[in-house]
Amino acid sequence: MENLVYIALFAPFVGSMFAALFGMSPKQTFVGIIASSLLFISFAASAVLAFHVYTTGTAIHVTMMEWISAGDLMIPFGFLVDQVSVTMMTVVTLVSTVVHIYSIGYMDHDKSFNRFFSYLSAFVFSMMILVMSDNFAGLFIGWEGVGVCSWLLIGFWYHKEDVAREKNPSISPSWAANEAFIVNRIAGLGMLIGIFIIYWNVGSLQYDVVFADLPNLSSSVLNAAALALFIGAMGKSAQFPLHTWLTDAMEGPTPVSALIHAATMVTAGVFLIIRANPIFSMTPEVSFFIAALGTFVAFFAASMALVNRDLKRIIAFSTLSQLGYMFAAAGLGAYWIALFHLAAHAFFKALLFLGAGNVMHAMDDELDIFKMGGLKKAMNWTYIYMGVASLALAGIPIFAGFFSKDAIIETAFNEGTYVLWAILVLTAGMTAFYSFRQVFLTFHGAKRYKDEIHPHEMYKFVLIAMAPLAILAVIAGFFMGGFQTFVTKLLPNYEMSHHTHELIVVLTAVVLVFAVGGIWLAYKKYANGLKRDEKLENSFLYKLLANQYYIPQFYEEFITKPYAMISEKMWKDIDMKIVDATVDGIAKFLYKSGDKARAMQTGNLSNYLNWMAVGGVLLLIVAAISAMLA
Amino acid sequence: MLEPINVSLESLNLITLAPMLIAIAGGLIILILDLINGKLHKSLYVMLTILILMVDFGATLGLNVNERGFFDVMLIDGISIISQLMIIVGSMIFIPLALTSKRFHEYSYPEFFALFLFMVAGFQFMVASDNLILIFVGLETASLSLYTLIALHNRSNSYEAAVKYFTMGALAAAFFAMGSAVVYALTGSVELYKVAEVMATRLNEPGLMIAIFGSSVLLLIAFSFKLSLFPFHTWAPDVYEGASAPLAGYMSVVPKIAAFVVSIRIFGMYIDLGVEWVRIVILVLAVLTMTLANIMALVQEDVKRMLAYSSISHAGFIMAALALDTTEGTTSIFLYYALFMFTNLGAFSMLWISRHKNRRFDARYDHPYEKFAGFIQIMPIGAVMMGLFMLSLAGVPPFSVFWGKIYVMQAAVNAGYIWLAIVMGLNSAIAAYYYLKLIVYMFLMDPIKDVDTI
Amino acid sequence: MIGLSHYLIVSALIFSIGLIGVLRRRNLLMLFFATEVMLNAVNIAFAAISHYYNDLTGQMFAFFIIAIAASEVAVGLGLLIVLYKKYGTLNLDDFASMKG
Amino acid sequence: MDNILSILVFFPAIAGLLGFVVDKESARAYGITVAAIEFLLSLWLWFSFDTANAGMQFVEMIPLIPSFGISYYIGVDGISLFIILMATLMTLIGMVGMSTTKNIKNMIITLLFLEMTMVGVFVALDAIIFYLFWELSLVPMLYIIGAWGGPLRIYASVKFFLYTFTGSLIMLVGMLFMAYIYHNTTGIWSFAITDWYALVLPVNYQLWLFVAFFFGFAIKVPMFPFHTWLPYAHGQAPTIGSVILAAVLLKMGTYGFVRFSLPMFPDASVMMITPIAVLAIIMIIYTAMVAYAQKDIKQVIAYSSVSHMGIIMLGIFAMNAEGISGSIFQMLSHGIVSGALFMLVGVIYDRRHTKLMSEFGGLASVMPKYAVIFGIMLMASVGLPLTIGFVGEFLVLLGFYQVSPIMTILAGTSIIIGAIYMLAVYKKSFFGPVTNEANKTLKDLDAKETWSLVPLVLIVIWLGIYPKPVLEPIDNSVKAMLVFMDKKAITQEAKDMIRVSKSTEGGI
Amino acid sequence: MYEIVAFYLFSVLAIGLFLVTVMSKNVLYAMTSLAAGMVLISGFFFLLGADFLGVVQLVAYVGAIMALYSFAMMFFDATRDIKEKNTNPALVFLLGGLSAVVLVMMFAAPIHSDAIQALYPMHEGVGNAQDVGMVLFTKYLIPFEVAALMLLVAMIAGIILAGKKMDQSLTEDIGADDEILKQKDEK
Repeated sequence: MENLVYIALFAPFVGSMFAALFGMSPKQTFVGIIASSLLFISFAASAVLAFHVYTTGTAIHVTMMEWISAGDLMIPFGFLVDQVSVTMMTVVTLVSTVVHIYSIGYMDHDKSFNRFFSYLSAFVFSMMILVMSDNFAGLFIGWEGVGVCSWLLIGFWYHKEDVAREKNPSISPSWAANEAFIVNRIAGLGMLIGIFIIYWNVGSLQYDVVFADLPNLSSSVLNAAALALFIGAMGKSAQFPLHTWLTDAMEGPTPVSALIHAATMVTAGVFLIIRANPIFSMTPEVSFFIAALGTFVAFFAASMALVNRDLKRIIAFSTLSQLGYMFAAAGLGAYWIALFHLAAHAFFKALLFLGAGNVMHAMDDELDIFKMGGLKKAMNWTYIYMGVASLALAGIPIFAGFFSKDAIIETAFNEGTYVLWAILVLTAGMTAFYSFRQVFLTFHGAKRYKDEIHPHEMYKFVLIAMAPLAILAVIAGFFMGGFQTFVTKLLPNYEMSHHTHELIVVLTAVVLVFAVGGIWLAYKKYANGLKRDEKLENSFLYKLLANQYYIPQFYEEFITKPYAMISEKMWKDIDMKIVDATVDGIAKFLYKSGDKARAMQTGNLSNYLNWMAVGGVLLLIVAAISAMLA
Repeated sequence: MLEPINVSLESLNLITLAPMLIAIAGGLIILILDLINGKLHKSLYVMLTILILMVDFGATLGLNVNERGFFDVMLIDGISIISQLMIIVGSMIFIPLALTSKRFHEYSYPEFFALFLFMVAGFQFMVASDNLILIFVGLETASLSLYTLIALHNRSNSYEAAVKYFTMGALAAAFFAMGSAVVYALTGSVELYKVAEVMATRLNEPGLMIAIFGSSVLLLIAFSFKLSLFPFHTWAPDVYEGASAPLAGYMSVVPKIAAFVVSIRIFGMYIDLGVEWVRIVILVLAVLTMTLANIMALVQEDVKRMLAYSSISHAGFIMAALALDTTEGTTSIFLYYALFMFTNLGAFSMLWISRHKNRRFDARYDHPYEKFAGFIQIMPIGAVMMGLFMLSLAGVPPFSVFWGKIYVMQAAVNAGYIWLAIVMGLNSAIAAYYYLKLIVYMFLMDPIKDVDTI
Repeated sequence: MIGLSHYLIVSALIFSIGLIGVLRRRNLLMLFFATEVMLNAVNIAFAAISHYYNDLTGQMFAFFIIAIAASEVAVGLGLLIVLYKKYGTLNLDDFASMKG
Repeated sequence: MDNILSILVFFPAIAGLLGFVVDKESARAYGITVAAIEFLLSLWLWFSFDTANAGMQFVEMIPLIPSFGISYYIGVDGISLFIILMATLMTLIGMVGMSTTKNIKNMIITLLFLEMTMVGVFVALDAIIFYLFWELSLVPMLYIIGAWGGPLRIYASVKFFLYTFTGSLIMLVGMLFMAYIYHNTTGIWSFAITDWYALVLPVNYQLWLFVAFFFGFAIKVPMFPFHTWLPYAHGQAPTIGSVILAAVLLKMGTYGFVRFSLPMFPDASVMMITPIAVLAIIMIIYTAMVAYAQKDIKQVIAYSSVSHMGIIMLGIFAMNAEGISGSIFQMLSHGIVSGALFMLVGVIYDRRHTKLMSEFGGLASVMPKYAVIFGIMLMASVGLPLTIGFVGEFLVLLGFYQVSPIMTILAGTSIIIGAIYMLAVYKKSFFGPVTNEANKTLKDLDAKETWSLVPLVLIVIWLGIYPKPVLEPIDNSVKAMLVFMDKKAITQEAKDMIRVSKSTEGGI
Repeated sequence: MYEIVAFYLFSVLAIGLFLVTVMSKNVLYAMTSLAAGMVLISGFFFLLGADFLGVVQLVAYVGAIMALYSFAMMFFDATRDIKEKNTNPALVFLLGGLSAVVLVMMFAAPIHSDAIQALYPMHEGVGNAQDVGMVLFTKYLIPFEVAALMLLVAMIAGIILAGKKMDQSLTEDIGADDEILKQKDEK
């Protein structure tokens, strides 16, 4: 079994290195194929491991080697395959495999095809380290590793020029990449602080040691640790106020968005909360804060998705919103539900993105849904895929999202946090609306795109590759019960109270009403083509939402620009004019006084004699005075 | 009627006089040789001088420590032997530079070498006595020779230099005489060991402090002039500039060694007697000297003048060590000066070697910095040597003056004067700039093209 | 009765006069005169101290000072002559080519 | 080979002297060969080094001035071993990658002398020998900056020299005072550092001495506000000069703190934690921001050096094994990474004769190999896990967290603002379209450059993944030092603050 | 009594004459008053019983030195009034006055002490010259000989400085360099 662990972990790494070998050569299809096959091997190994864990119920723990040891600190490269990590592994490798195969088609015409696979596989490897590590430092390796891969992949088309924010809200791929990296670093700092707190209070970073020692810690330490870790999670999972990078990250190639910015990396924050659940379950205040923030983000992101015109950004906002759901669940203590939603979301969101990729591919990289319409005929399969994914997202029964999201909303009700519940329900309606707004605007109605664009369906093998996701998006929900028994061996079980159980039909109905209502509204407005409402579009609220509450502008005006200005000032005014000038000033002062002192050296003997006499007489006077004082 | 005095020859201890007599005899031999044959080449005299100095050196080495001779006028103690040896070695390093193939006026005189030997004898008398009369006479013998040697370089600058030096020297002599008079009035003696005895008994007499302080001040003025302490240093840069380069180097070392020895004897006596005031005054003068000379050296355009100021600054350094009046302090003075002697003479010699007869680079200066631009390309070995001398002067380890510096600073620290050590350190840092400036010119700049160089 | 102090004070006054001469004179020859005055002042002091202490050392010192003064004059005048030949003047203000 | 240290010190110097004879055309090959032999010798030193022994090894002692207690006393422990290795490595790599052609022979000889002084500083166990090499290292560096530098080279080199010289003179006074106290206490003159360790000083003496040494070391590090010589020196120096300056010379300062200040003045060091940490944090944040404002790539890296040195300073004063070991590891990591970055800037400077970011853009398309290596070094510089940069930074911050969480959070911002300026450089120079015509025809790395950079990349990754061979000896020595400091400290606060590792709690 | 009168007379006259020396614009006046002042000083010496010193003063100073000065004066043709831009008189007299005050303060101190033993006492009934000779040729023989050397130095210095050979400077004459060097230059 240990070998399987290593195979699952290192197969993507081998793929990445293999692709990197060809990184600077022109496109080689076999690179993509080999990378994908290695990913599949990884998936297979993960699946076997999952089966093993499922059947035996025991975790596999391997320690590869020592990494850092200094003082009392000892960090090994240790990997832990238990119920939680194996779930993540399976989801990650599955989605990754699909995305890899998809990319062979999608990146077909890109000259950096090989490089892309190298990055993509490297990302999977980092993600695997993140989920499999048996300690916080290892988690941090993966954490930063996925960050850097995300940087590379968002900035994949680095050669694109910077443009004004009005033209492209993300300015350029490289800008978006840097933004993502830097925001994640802010979170990384939080995470590091969390690690430090844990180390200095426990003396180890191994999960098992830490969790075993938690009862000995004071609540303030726990709160601090939980908060710091959550700050880490906020960055990676793009929670408010560190959320802006995620939509900008859509500058990357669409498979990247599907894999990293929907299915896997962004859920790392949720994973962290789930992984460290012993800490969070001991800190109810922090947990509640997480839930509240998650709920807020769910609503907040959904609101922005309502009016957005960018195909990928809408999906990105929906990702944000769904992450909010997950946090809400995790914060309320329903860790397994959060994990389940995470998995289900991975499937349908990846599908949605890949579908969007198909559309982009067909539309020559056009993303504005106002300039689409009527693609149903040309892209039937894509339409179906996206429809299924949207249904799942909207939480329509049978589909995966229904089970998981409904459970979260019920949890909110069950915990007595009715405000949260209400917001989540409302958000569910909004989710349904914007998902279908997008579907209808893209596929229904009359064509609004330019004539020179000839939409065409994606390659067959790509569509086939997407099928597993579609199937899972439909059926995943049925495994909820099994999943619960599987993961709750490790995670605390969460059951609805009796009261909630009684009301479950009502609650489900309420959610459903909202969901269906949303879809209906979207159908009414958009199914028959786009009717633009100038008045609405000029309204304050609409503009506020379209501009993402002006938060990016706010950041630019109040953080980015002042930072640059202060830096400039520090350099030119402080460093050059004060610090350095002081040093030079001392030198200049000495030099100038040398020049002044030089004046005594007139060359005239008479002056010299005067100096001598002055000196002599002064000394005599001093002698006389001091003698009299003595 | 006075009784005739019977003095046995042994009790005179004439051996104590041997070194000086050798030098004087040597000078006379040179004069006589010149009388016999006036056309002898200077190389003869150079070699003769070196030989005489070697004999002198040997005779000095043969002296026994802690002896007095000739009615106690001569004093041969450790200090006097060491300083005589240093004086002779310094002279021996200096004199071969006369062999230069360029003809300079002074070397056409055999008297130059005779005067030089008389001067050495004068310095030796100065350091080998604690009698103020002999010190005075020795000092004047040496000084008068030195004035003449400077003037013999025979150009307007050297006359100007000689006259400036002479006139200020005369004034200093007057102060020295007045100081001696006060000392004599206080103690009835001009022999320092006796002075110390008597003064110790008179220290507590009321109203006398002013005379004691006054005597020290008057003597201090005279020696501050010799040692070029602020504000009595004004002659130094001009005289160094006017004199030929080797003589300037010589002046920065050998006469100062003699003056330091006398200062150690005189002011050490005061400090030993418990006149703390003298120490403070010397320290203040020393600190002022090193600092002011340093900042004035910063702005010089001429290397020789810069070296002149740097020599002043180094003298300040040493004077501070002198004020400590500890064994370590005194030892460090000699160590410092021994190391400084080689370095500074070396540096001035490099100027001498690179000397042009006409001023090609500057209307006024012989050795402006520009002249040394790109020296490494013109004269690589010379440049490297000059660079080493500069680094040594700057106190960069492991070159010689560094060791002197740490000894002096250690002496200051040991005596409890940490602030002084810090001031010394900071001054060394300032000083590094102007030494570095020459290195920068020599190594980092390109030669000036349109002037023909060496 | 004339005491030691009387002589010493006269000596001090003459010394100061010499100093004044050194300070104000710009002619080299006149400057030399002033230094002679100072040395002579010291001689008075030595002779007086010698007298009052009934000790000969002072007279010795004075004697040597006279010798020194004589030598100085010889060298000084030699320098004066070469200087005069070169510059044609003895005014201190006229030879200040080395400065700074 | 008990005298391998002496060989290490003097081999390059003798080779440098002999180098005068070597023909100009062959000077480069000669230099590389000598540096390679020196590096192999240092590797040998490593292999024969007993990693389990925390004390001084290969000790040699020859009295020089016995009456004054000065002796030629050298040795290595885990703390200095790897800095020596880095010094020899960076000299070799710098020579291999060197593109200077003007006066190449002088350059080679100067570098060999510089190598002697660098190795000398890190092996010296006698304060005067230490000071000797310390000051002597200024001279070759002055020449390198001044003779091969940019337009302001003379200003920069003189500033570098005088600034450091001034600081070290104050340090010299401190050393002399220390010797004096030692003499007063024991009656023996000694400048041996190990002897000085044994001396327990009253707290006020410790404080004064600490301050005196501080000036010497802080200017070399360079700590805020004494850092302004550094951008000039780096900005003007030729590539090889910057590489060695950043990689090795700056480490002398931080090494000095570890070698002198901590074990000699444990109480004063503990008392000075807050002031130094404040300075270090200012250094970290302030210079990182200043770096962001730079227009010149090399200046960015120069200021980033200051910022990273702040991290190292912080770690040294963490007073626990995690922080100090991390700090020493960070010295190595910064040496290699910033050395490599300076070499990379040199590569582009050789091609375009400008270092301004505005002149570039889109280099990644034109010079992919270059971009990859730059990217790896950038990631190492910002402390990405599994690169060399992370280990040290992580340990330092971890270690200092024990001292002050708030200050650690402030210092931790370095991982954010460090990323900001480095990514800005990368974006401005490597990303975007190729706008400048002159950049369209740039050649990618040639063999010489590749061969000098690839070893560094390998080290960056190797030590990022498996730092143990290096970290373990360092950690052993550091733990031993902490035990020693803990025993030596006289005030209770110091004893409380100095945190002895659990494994060594009972003493070594 | 006559001692007191003589003292004050000599003092006033000497001070007056020396003042003339330092203040006069005419070299001749200055020199003459200097000579006269020196004569008066020898008067002090006689007054103080230092007969030998008095004679030496007259012979050496008034005779030799003043003669030298006279020759010099003639050489420089300085019989006319000299034009001097004297140093600021305020400074001069301030410094001179201050030095006088301090020195007078010093000498007014009870400097005389009866406790001091004469090391080389004068002998009753022995002539001053004899006394002086005795000390000079025993104790101070070395200084005496050195003084002789000093006078030799002064003589040589006087001769060569005033000599004709000084008129043409080899230092500034580039053509005066050795033949070898010239050949080198030609190559």
